[in-house]
Amino acid sequence: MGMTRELKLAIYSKMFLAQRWETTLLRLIEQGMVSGIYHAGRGHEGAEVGAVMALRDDDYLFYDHRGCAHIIAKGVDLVALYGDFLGNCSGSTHGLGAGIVHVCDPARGIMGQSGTLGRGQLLAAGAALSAYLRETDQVAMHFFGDGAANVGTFHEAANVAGAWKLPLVFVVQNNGWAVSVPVSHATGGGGFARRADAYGMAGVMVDGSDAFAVYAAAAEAVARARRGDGATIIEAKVTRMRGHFEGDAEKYRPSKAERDDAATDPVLITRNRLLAEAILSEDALQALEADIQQKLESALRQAKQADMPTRARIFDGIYV
Amino acid sequence: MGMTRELKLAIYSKMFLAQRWETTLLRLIEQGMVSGIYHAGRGHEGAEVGAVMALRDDDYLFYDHRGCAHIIAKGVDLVALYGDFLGNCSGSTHGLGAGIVHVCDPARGIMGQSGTLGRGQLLAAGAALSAYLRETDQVAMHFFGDGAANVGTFHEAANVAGAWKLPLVFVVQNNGWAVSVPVSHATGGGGFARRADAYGMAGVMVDGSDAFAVYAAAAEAVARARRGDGATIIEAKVTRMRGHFEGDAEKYRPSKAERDDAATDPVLITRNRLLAEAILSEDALQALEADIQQKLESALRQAKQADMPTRARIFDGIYV
Amino acid sequence: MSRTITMGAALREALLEEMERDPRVFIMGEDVGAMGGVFGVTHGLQKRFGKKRVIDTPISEMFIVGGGVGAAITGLRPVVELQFADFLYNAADEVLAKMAKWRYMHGGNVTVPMVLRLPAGAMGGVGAEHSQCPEAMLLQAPGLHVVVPSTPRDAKGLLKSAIRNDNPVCFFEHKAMYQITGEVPDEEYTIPLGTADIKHEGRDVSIITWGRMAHIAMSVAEAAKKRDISVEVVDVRCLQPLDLETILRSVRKTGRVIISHEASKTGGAGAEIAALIAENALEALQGPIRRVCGPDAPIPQSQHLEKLWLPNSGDLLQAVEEAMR
Amino acid sequence: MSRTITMGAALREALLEEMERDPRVFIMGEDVGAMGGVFGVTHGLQKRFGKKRVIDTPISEMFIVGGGVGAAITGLRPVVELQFADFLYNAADEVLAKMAKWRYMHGGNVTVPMVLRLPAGAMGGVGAEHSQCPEAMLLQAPGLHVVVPSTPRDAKGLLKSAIRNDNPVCFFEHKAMYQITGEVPDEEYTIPLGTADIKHEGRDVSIITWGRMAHIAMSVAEAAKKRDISVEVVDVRCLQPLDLETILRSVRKTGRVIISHEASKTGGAGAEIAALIAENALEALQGPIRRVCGPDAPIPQSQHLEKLWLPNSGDLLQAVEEAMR
Ligand SMILES: Cc1ncc(C[n+]2csc(CCOP(=O)(O)OP(=O)(O)O)c2C)c(N)n1
Ligand SMILES: Cc1ncc(C[n+]2csc(CCOP(=O)(O)OP(=O)(O)O)c2C)c(N)n1
Ligand SMILES: [Mg+2]
Ligand SMILES: [Mg+2]
Repeated sequence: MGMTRELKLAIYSKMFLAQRWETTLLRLIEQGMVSGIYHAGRGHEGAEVGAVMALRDDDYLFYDHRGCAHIIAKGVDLVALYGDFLGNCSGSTHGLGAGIVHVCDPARGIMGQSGTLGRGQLLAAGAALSAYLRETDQVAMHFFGDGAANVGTFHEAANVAGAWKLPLVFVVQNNGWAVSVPVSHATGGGGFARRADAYGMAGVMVDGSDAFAVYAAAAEAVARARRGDGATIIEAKVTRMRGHFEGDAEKYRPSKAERDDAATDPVLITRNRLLAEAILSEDALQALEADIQQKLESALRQAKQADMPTRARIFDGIYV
Repeated sequence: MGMTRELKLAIYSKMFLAQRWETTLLRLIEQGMVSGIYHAGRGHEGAEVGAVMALRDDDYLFYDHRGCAHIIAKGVDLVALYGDFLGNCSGSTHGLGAGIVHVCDPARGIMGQSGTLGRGQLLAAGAALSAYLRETDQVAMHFFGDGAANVGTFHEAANVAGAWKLPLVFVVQNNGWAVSVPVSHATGGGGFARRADAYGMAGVMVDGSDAFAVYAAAAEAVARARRGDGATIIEAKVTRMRGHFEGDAEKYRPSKAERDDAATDPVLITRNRLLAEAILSEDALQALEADIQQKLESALRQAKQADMPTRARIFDGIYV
Repeated sequence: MSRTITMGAALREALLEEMERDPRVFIMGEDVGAMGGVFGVTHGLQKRFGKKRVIDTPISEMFIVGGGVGAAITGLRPVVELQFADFLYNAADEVLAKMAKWRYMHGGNVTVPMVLRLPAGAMGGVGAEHSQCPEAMLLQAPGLHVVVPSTPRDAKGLLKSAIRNDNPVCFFEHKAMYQITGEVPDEEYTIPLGTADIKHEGRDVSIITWGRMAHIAMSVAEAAKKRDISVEVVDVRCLQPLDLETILRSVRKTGRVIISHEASKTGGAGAEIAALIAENALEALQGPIRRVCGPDAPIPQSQHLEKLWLPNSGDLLQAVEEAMR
Repeated sequence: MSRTITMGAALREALLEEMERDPRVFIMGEDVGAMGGVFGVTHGLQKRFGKKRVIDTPISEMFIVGGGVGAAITGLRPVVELQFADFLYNAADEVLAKMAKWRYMHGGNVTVPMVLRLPAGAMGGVGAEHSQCPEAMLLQAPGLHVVVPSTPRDAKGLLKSAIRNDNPVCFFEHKAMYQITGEVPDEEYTIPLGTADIKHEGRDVSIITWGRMAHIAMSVAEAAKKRDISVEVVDVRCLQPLDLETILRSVRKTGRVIISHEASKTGGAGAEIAALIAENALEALQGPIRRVCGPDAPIPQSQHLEKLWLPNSGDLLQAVEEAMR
């Protein structure tokens, strides 16, 4: 694979950051300080961080609702991210709210999210077309789940990406569930990577709990896209370690006690890899983690100080 | 293949009927007697008749705009068909007009057509689901072109058909063009039959100028569907021998003189097969054809006698 | 005799009774099965009727509606659900052209007996794409019926009628109303589509409304009483067929009109009702036709701003007082 | 100086000039390239600008619009085309939620400078799904501009403004108008969005209209003159922004209002205008607000019935006479 020590460390750092960030968010949710619905990303950190780390700053990211590890890896400002969830003026949407949906930071290539599933596939294909037309070597990456992969938008986006060899990378995070509906009931055929062939895209299946493997697959896909050799579907198998949304009673699947989520916990696995490969000692890791914790706390403190928007905010920014 | 002499004759008869019917329609169009736009089916008769002949009367047909050979093969009443094009009260739509779109004869399993492309895929999948839920062994068949195959609806319909093993047969008539856009520019991947794998459907490629081969492929697909073994995509390569619509200047492709359409003319090829296989003599064929001509003339005569609808027709049938 | 139940329970009763009555009725949508729907309306129905009558679908809104039409024209009576009414946009051709017009376009030779359930409205800060009341777009699609109930009793009776109707029916359910309670008769009943209901009688001002705003209008009617203003609340219950007669009768009685809906004002269904009044009862009007509706802005994700976005009883009471000036 | 050209040619000039002016402008749609569009509007543009600026797409309406949004937020200025305006239904989420709201939902951090061209209206018996004027559904999507020109001059000037505008613009072109001719200035010009145009001055009756009906209204104004009725024709030209001021000024002058559009009456954009008048200028009205619009029925496939379906000058003239009684 030829990944440097620094890269491996950077990937783990972002994963840990995302996971800890989510922990702090869950606390805010418990405290009733967060607007709307949150779809925890616990279990998806390996796929989201691994894939995004293969992007350049000026590459485009169209993310989805599952956690925030993808946008955290792309470098979203943490104060702004907290602000969006708190619905206050420090948010990237300046108090419009947003929560998990609609964090946006074009300067970092974070282009947004569609509240209706599937549509991001079209926009990402359009951004890839744009890069091709403008003759830059930018790449567009889009994350979506096994469920969103069955929306008709997928077909239209994948077809043009294949036909026109667009610089596009689709990351399908297959966690086996679309809310309560298992992938086996909802999906025909032999998986999402295999569907790539239908469009002349490359298809790769990867273990989403192995962040380094995801990185390697994504790096290859991104390089292919940058060379002008076309689009890729990466299917990452992951475990959705929490409910579909916070508050989901999850009556439709085995309980946490009956599952063995730890076996596929990407954060745990990656941490152990770092230790096993002697990239960092336990002490050094703990220091790194403490540092991240502190950064988060200070960001949250800062975010909390911002004002809530007034009613005027509603009418702001509808038109240029 | 094991096709009987009678079956081969029946297929040719329907193909000849469809082709002659279209010739009479083109004359009516020249005379300014036909409302709206017609998309000639010349060159598609082998695929349309061959596939439909594999259906039972109570199987469902969702057809498309390319000619009328599919609905003629399914047994649409010829007076009613002329009436629909003439927009008079003898039409299946009782003067609402319709023309190529929206001929409907549920008693013969002719379930209609969507004016917007792709949607028939959804309705056909719904009809197949209905057969499955009602526990009949009916099959739904849907025709669409290489262009309509790229609409997102295809993905949603194919996915459920694959996932739930619905009794569905998709016939993709690949004539290489969607109006002026060549299939190579518009389509990623290695063809439409090959896309079947993505959904767990069977995929078959067949030469659409060979009506008997199409029949064989369709018979197998229909049998599979009836057994409950799932859905099939049949891709039939055909030649669009006329413009996209009557009046199309066709500046975007080689002219008729530059093409060799005769080489793939399914009517000609099938007729020659009958002769070569000594299924019928030239004399007998001519007698059969004359008979069909006469049937058409009498149907047209009858259709022409009907009245045009009054304005009241517009408000009739919006609600039950 | 009657019981007090939630709107969610009333809807569930309607589904259950109609499924028992007619084996052709089946349910299809996202998470309607094991989960019983994200809002719980189909809870227990899959257990009761099996997986062939309560079908979880992939995330495929176009198939949910288009496949429903295919089933409806081949002998079944689907009750399909879009998880959020906003997703009408994701299956607009299927709703506005296939559901609404398949019958007409095919000369009246087929019928499309199906119901499309649509959980609508702002609640809980779920943002611009999960909070809308998009009923207005359906008015340009003759062939559809459009139902917008406001009470458990209405919801049950209208849903039963919708399922029995041979025309396609779009049925809105305001998400913030699933938990409201109300009296529902014990015995079997239906409510015919196209009948408005006077939810509060009055002489001075007519509020023409539907859905969640009907409740706000009723509270405003009470508040106005204290100010010696007699408000009539006309809950239209159906936008198509629209009970214009009842609306005009009320307008002619009071001479003052306020139309109120949650959807954005511009291009909302209230515009059509205002136009109909201005066309048919102008002479009865003592003042301008007022509309108290959502603002012309997307609905923010933030619960804080959502509350400020929603038209409320203060806005409505103010309009009542202005009308009386 | 000016020339007389067709509306199709005027639109083509606008596209060509703006593509020359701004290299970020590109065209995308079905058959827009080698064929030059099924209505000929983009004829010759691919030859002129190459395949990277005039792009034929697959039959993928969701991609045409959604892909356009993706390109618009990443530095380009797409002018995309749905082959028929009816296909708004096939990309409704992309238009009503992505094009309209991407900017708002993302806090105003991005802009969506794109134009969606929409050939609309009944012509040639192409039936219920290729003949509609579906502009009303766009009114509930704040974030969009909506343009409905009626003359070559307006079409060119407004399309140029639309392309230069940083907001998403939906641009309707009535198919039966591509061949009509009119004066177009030789020199460069634009017409600002949101300005109505008095196409015929009058004192007695205001006809508020747009698109193809504006022409019928003008002929009716002439016919009415012979009956000594002075008709004012207000061509709104844009539905969003709507030039309400000009509309109300005309209404206050004449006191009699007819609103006329080709789309079905119920739920059409005329309802909103009627509502605005009933809200803001009721005191000026001498009689009911009339609407002369398409009937509440799908548009038949038959040219014979299509003609009977369309609102015509007879209907409009009758309404004018009724208004004067
Ligand atoms: C078009 C559309 N349909 C349905 C929904 C509601 N919804 C939100 S997330 C979700 C499940 C998504 O499943 P998947 O794509 O597998 O992602 P996961 O949640 O498992 O990460 C559903 C049905 C939606 N937002 N948009
Ligand atoms: C949703 C939609 N988009 C576009 C059209 C316009 N249109 C009608 S036929 C056609 C081309 C169809 O090509 P194909 O599916 O290959 O069938 P063919 O005409 O070649 O038989 C197009 C673009 C339509 N009717 N519906
Ligand atoms: Mg999932
Ligand atoms: Mg074709």
